[in-house]
Amino acid sequence: MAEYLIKNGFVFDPVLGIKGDAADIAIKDGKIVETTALSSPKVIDATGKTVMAGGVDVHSHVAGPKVNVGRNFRPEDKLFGYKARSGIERMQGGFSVPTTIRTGYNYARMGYTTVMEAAMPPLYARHTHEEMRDTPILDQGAYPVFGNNWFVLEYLKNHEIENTAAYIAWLLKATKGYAVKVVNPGGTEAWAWGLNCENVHDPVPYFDITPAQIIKGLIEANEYLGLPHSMHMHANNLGNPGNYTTTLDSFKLSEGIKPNSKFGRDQVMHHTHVQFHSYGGDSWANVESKAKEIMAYVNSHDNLTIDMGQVTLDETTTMTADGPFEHHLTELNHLKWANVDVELETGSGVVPYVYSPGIKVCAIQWAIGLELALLANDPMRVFMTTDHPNAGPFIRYPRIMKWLMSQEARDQQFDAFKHKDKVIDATNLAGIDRELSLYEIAQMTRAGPAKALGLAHMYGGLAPGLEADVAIYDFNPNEPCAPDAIETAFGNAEHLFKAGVQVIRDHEIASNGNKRTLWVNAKVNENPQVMRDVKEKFLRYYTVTFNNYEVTGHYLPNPYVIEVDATQ
Amino acid sequence: MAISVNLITGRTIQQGVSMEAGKEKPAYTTACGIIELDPADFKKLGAYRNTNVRVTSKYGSVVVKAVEATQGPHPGVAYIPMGPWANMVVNPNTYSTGMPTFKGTPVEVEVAKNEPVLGSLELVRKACRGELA
Amino acid sequence: METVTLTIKNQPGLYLEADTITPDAFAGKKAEEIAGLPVYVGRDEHKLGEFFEISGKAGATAAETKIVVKGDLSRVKYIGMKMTAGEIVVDGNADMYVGAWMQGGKITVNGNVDAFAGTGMKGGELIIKGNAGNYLGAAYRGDWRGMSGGKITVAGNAGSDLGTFMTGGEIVVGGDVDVHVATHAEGGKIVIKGNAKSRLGGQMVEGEIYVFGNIDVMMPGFAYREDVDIEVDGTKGRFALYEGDLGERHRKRKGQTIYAKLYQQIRA
Amino acid sequence: MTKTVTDVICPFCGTLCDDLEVVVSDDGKKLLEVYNACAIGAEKFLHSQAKDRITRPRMRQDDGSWKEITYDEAIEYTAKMLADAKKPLMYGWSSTNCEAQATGSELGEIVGAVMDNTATVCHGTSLIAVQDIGIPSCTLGEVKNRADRIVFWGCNPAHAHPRHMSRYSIFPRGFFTGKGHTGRKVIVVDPRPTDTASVADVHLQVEQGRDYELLNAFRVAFKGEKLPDVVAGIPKEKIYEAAETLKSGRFVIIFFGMGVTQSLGKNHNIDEAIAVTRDLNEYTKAAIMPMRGHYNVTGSGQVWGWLFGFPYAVDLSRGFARYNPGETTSNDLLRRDEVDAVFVLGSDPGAHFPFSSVKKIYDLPSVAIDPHETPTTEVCKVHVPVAFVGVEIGGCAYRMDNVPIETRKVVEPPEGMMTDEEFLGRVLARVKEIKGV
Repeated sequence: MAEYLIKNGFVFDPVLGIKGDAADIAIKDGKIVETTALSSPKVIDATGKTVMAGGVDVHSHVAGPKVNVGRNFRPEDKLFGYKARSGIERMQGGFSVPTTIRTGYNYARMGYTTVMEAAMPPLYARHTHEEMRDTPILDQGAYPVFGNNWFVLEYLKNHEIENTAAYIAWLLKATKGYAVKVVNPGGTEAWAWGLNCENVHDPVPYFDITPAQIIKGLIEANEYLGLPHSMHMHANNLGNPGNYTTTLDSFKLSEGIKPNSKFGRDQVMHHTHVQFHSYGGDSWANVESKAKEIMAYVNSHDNLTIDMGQVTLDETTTMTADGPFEHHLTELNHLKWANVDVELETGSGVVPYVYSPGIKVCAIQWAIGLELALLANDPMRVFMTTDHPNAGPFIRYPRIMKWLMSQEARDQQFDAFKHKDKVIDATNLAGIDRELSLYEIAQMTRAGPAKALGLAHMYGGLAPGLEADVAIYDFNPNEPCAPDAIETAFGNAEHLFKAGVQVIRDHEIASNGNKRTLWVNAKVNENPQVMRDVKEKFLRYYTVTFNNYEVTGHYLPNPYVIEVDATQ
Repeated sequence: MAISVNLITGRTIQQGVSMEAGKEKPAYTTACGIIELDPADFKKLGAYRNTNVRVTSKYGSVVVKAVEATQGPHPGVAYIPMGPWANMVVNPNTYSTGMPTFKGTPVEVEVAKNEPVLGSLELVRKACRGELA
Repeated sequence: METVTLTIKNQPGLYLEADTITPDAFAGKKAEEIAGLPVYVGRDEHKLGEFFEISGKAGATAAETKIVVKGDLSRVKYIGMKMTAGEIVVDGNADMYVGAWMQGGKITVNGNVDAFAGTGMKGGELIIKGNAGNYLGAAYRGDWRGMSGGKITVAGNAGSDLGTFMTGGEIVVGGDVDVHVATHAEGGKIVIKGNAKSRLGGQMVEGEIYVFGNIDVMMPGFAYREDVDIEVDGTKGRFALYEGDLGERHRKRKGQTIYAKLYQQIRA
Repeated sequence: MTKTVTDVICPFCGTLCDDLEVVVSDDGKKLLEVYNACAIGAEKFLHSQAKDRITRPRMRQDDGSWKEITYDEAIEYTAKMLADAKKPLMYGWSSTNCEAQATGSELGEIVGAVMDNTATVCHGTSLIAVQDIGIPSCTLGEVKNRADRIVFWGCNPAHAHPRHMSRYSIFPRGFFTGKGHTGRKVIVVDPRPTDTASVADVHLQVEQGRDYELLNAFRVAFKGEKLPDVVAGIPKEKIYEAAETLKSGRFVIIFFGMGVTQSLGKNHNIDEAIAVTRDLNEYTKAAIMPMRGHYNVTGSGQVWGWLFGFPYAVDLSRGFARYNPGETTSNDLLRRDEVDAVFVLGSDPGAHFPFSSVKKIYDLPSVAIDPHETPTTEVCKVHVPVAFVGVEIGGCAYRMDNVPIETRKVVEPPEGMMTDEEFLGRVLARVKEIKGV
């Protein structure tokens, strides 16, 4: 493999603690190495430019059944937005739900190299893997959903942590999954009867268990296994005025639980798209930001990480395993609604949504997301996301950077709101003058998410031994610039290396890379009871046979297995 | 004399089985080269069961064997299993949706005792070459 | 206003995709430059001048540009697509997407057009002297925002799916229409001077349909309310007013449910 | 000696039964018996063993006769045809696996083809409806475990999806449906008293082509508004009663088929049926599902979805993907002379398109890839027989509820036969050579 020396760039790297000093980064055999280890490298002059590790997205809906529903049922999302094939670049289409090809390229163009698919319905795992296989460049993993799974509900009703853990280990292997995802625990099962669980104590119909028991039990099972990532949480009551209390109740279920993982993470719960969970008020008329209250809790509890779910003020496509929420949304906006309930496991819904700057609530949502990041004491625990494509398409990350790094940019946006004054009244953002540094951005987009995923040994930094995922941006951090220059530069990486392969050269896609699929193989003690339960459920209630369930072989042409030993 | 009926097409289990066994085989013609008519329509037509008939629409014409409806009664509605015979006469208008109007084509049915029901390959080949009567 | 005249000289082997035939694309260009604009046949890119004799020149802006297209254009798609201003006269039949997504200006077709004319139209005027195909003034697939402004006038008949997902603007059809009129519409006005078949106003939320002739089958979701005397497109008369679609969702204004309205002329 | 392969997936219809057992000879070369399949599925497996099977490509001669050619010659003809065409139609893609669909997609991308699958004459109009109004749906297991109200609207699974009723819908006992069919109410809407209707509690014999009106009447009835005395041949009392039956269910599922997708109104019929389902979710839980017919037609819609963004009728001719049924759909393209070559794989338009379209295929350069001899192979210039997907080669397929299942190879193809994926891969390589990409 070619050697590269990226010379004299302004480096921002939380792992090495470099805060914009000029430094050289060396690449050899796919890894970052000491500069002395190179013999005859290709030299890239990064003088006057910004150098960072490849971005890591902890939560994005980019592959799998509901994403493809979003594509296939929104031809209008692709109208006039296509890019023709040229050279090694294949054809690309779609705005809020891009094709897999465009997903890979557009992440790369922003300097991102690792993207985790946030919700994989286990029965559809093959589909998710097929899409990830056809997403170029990026390393990816997918989180199977557990929070409404019948096995989990039945085991945790009696607090059977060991059985839950054995089942998780089996399902991760069967689906080639990466982490334990929980979406509206109990609520999606309730939705199979047209109902919901609106708070952590709202019992799940028939199963005689509460969301609180599911949440706590899954955290404990996750730590029993010592998985790389923590339990990954989407709480009940998403998107409703006054829901911040449910969010705090959910956070509190992690109290007193310590991480048990050799992968270096400090949290036991990652709560995703917290913007959607930080609403005060009791109706859309008086909804207000509770980001302060939420961040006061996050800032004082080290065993918790969150991501933003930043609203970008675009027309987009919402999609979530939170089935009842999507039904609620389509009742509000009357736009087309797709729903898929998945036997024994989960559900999902998809609805287009227009976040208009002319609508007060949308502007309040915009402010709340930014407040979460700007009120964070520790940027290593608060990550940038749009919950793509729910709050907006991921291609807006550079715009979010702009808003986070520039009060002027935020003021410009405030001025563009139709209900500016009401928005200011309902939020805290206008009173916040913090402007994040590129170092803090690197924490929120690289080192932080990599650590939370248990992947700090591979991604998120530029220390020797890490994967050679390196982005070079045409941006001089030491020169004054208009806010829009931030968006332009970080949306259009000049060079990008993925595992040592130059995938972008002079702003153009230069290689389709060697994408890998990460999954976690957790070994547990043999558990005949769980295997008996699994086989019985397949025989009686599933519509595919046990032998046709596991994802194998060519669905993961380039797998990267993370081994966990949880045998005792 | 000819009768007018509303033609629909679709699957039958015999159509499926014979199609999978080979569309070049006579069984496929037996299963699909037919028109299912209601007893009331047979009466109007004045024909015995299992008589060859000519089915004609605005879009084409085909000879098939008239049989009694297996899933009736449905007076005024006739049924030809999906396949090349039905497709000689169905309404190809898609109304700009891509979908031809396979169901709901007005057709005339008349007795054609002495005309043969062609096999699927022969039917399509001859029609393409303009060799059909 | 300057005029550019295009006369088709070579018919395309397949179909010609000519979304560059708009005042916006021509504005500020001389005939030679216009001849160099790209058009497509299948996967091959060609120049407009390979298919058309081009004379005259464009005005400085779209608004100051008139285009006259002559000859048999029944294999030419996208004439006037997305135009914002100016004028196009098509002297003959044209294929699909005439005036699709147009925002302003005026198109006159002295012949027939095929399907999808005026798709997603936002403004301007589209006049068809002959017949129109299916999906006139309808939304693009999947879009809930169909025709939202402007006016379409058809002297002859129109096909199926007239004004699907219409939210505003006006369509007047001099002759008959095929099935499905104003499906899913949430606004706008459709006048049918001839006869209609069935499925008028299915899933319609709001908006108005006027029919001068017969309706073969009325939607069960439309209920007769009263007879009214009104004037429609210059014709005064007595109309039976139906409201619907009773099965569909509707907004309320001041406590009153707002239905879509279907008026059918009562003939002695 | 023989051996039995279990958990075999049936490659006939979208029901994708995965519990078949197939007995093969010890050397894996002969398929002997098929268990658990319906009559059609069993026949599909057994047909692979036909003695008169065509095993080598053939080309139509000027005198109308066939001449055997080599795979290399067939690849050359196909590659040249596609590379020369300005806008070839590449149709079919249903009786094949997702791997071949992906390879075919790349080929289509390079030659600027219009890619269309059998949905175009099947559930394409359902896909249009879903784009207009969405679709609340579920997996078939949800039906089995929860549904107590089953509607078959314009579909006849007794003939088209023979094991559907026993595996998923009417008869199975599931988690919350321990009583099986006695706990369910079944409504069939069909202009004929079909064999499916004969096992239903209620049959509404709708006037053919008036489904849209009847569906609209259900919505009016849900809201308690007044109906005309008779709608679509059904007295209003029966409509109110059926509407009440649905509203009173705990979990309603509506299955629909060609009776609505191919009748007057087409996509609008589905659109209104989906609206009925949406409405029912105001009162109870309801889902709706198309009875996808053709083996892996669903899969090709998925593959094209993630690669191009559209489930069928994808026009790649300009180097990017466009979509508009009515323009980019096979029968419109053929009728309007919009394409200049036709490539068919995994389908039989010769049997299943209106004849006016078949004649257009006959008039154009054309290649058919199909294990069978069919009306399509009869009208094409070159016929390339291939291994049976789902019998002689595995790969991914999607069930009617979009659940992906890895199908199984149970028996060896005849000596020297190519698979779809191999053939497409070879054509792709040759096209790349010709075009220098």
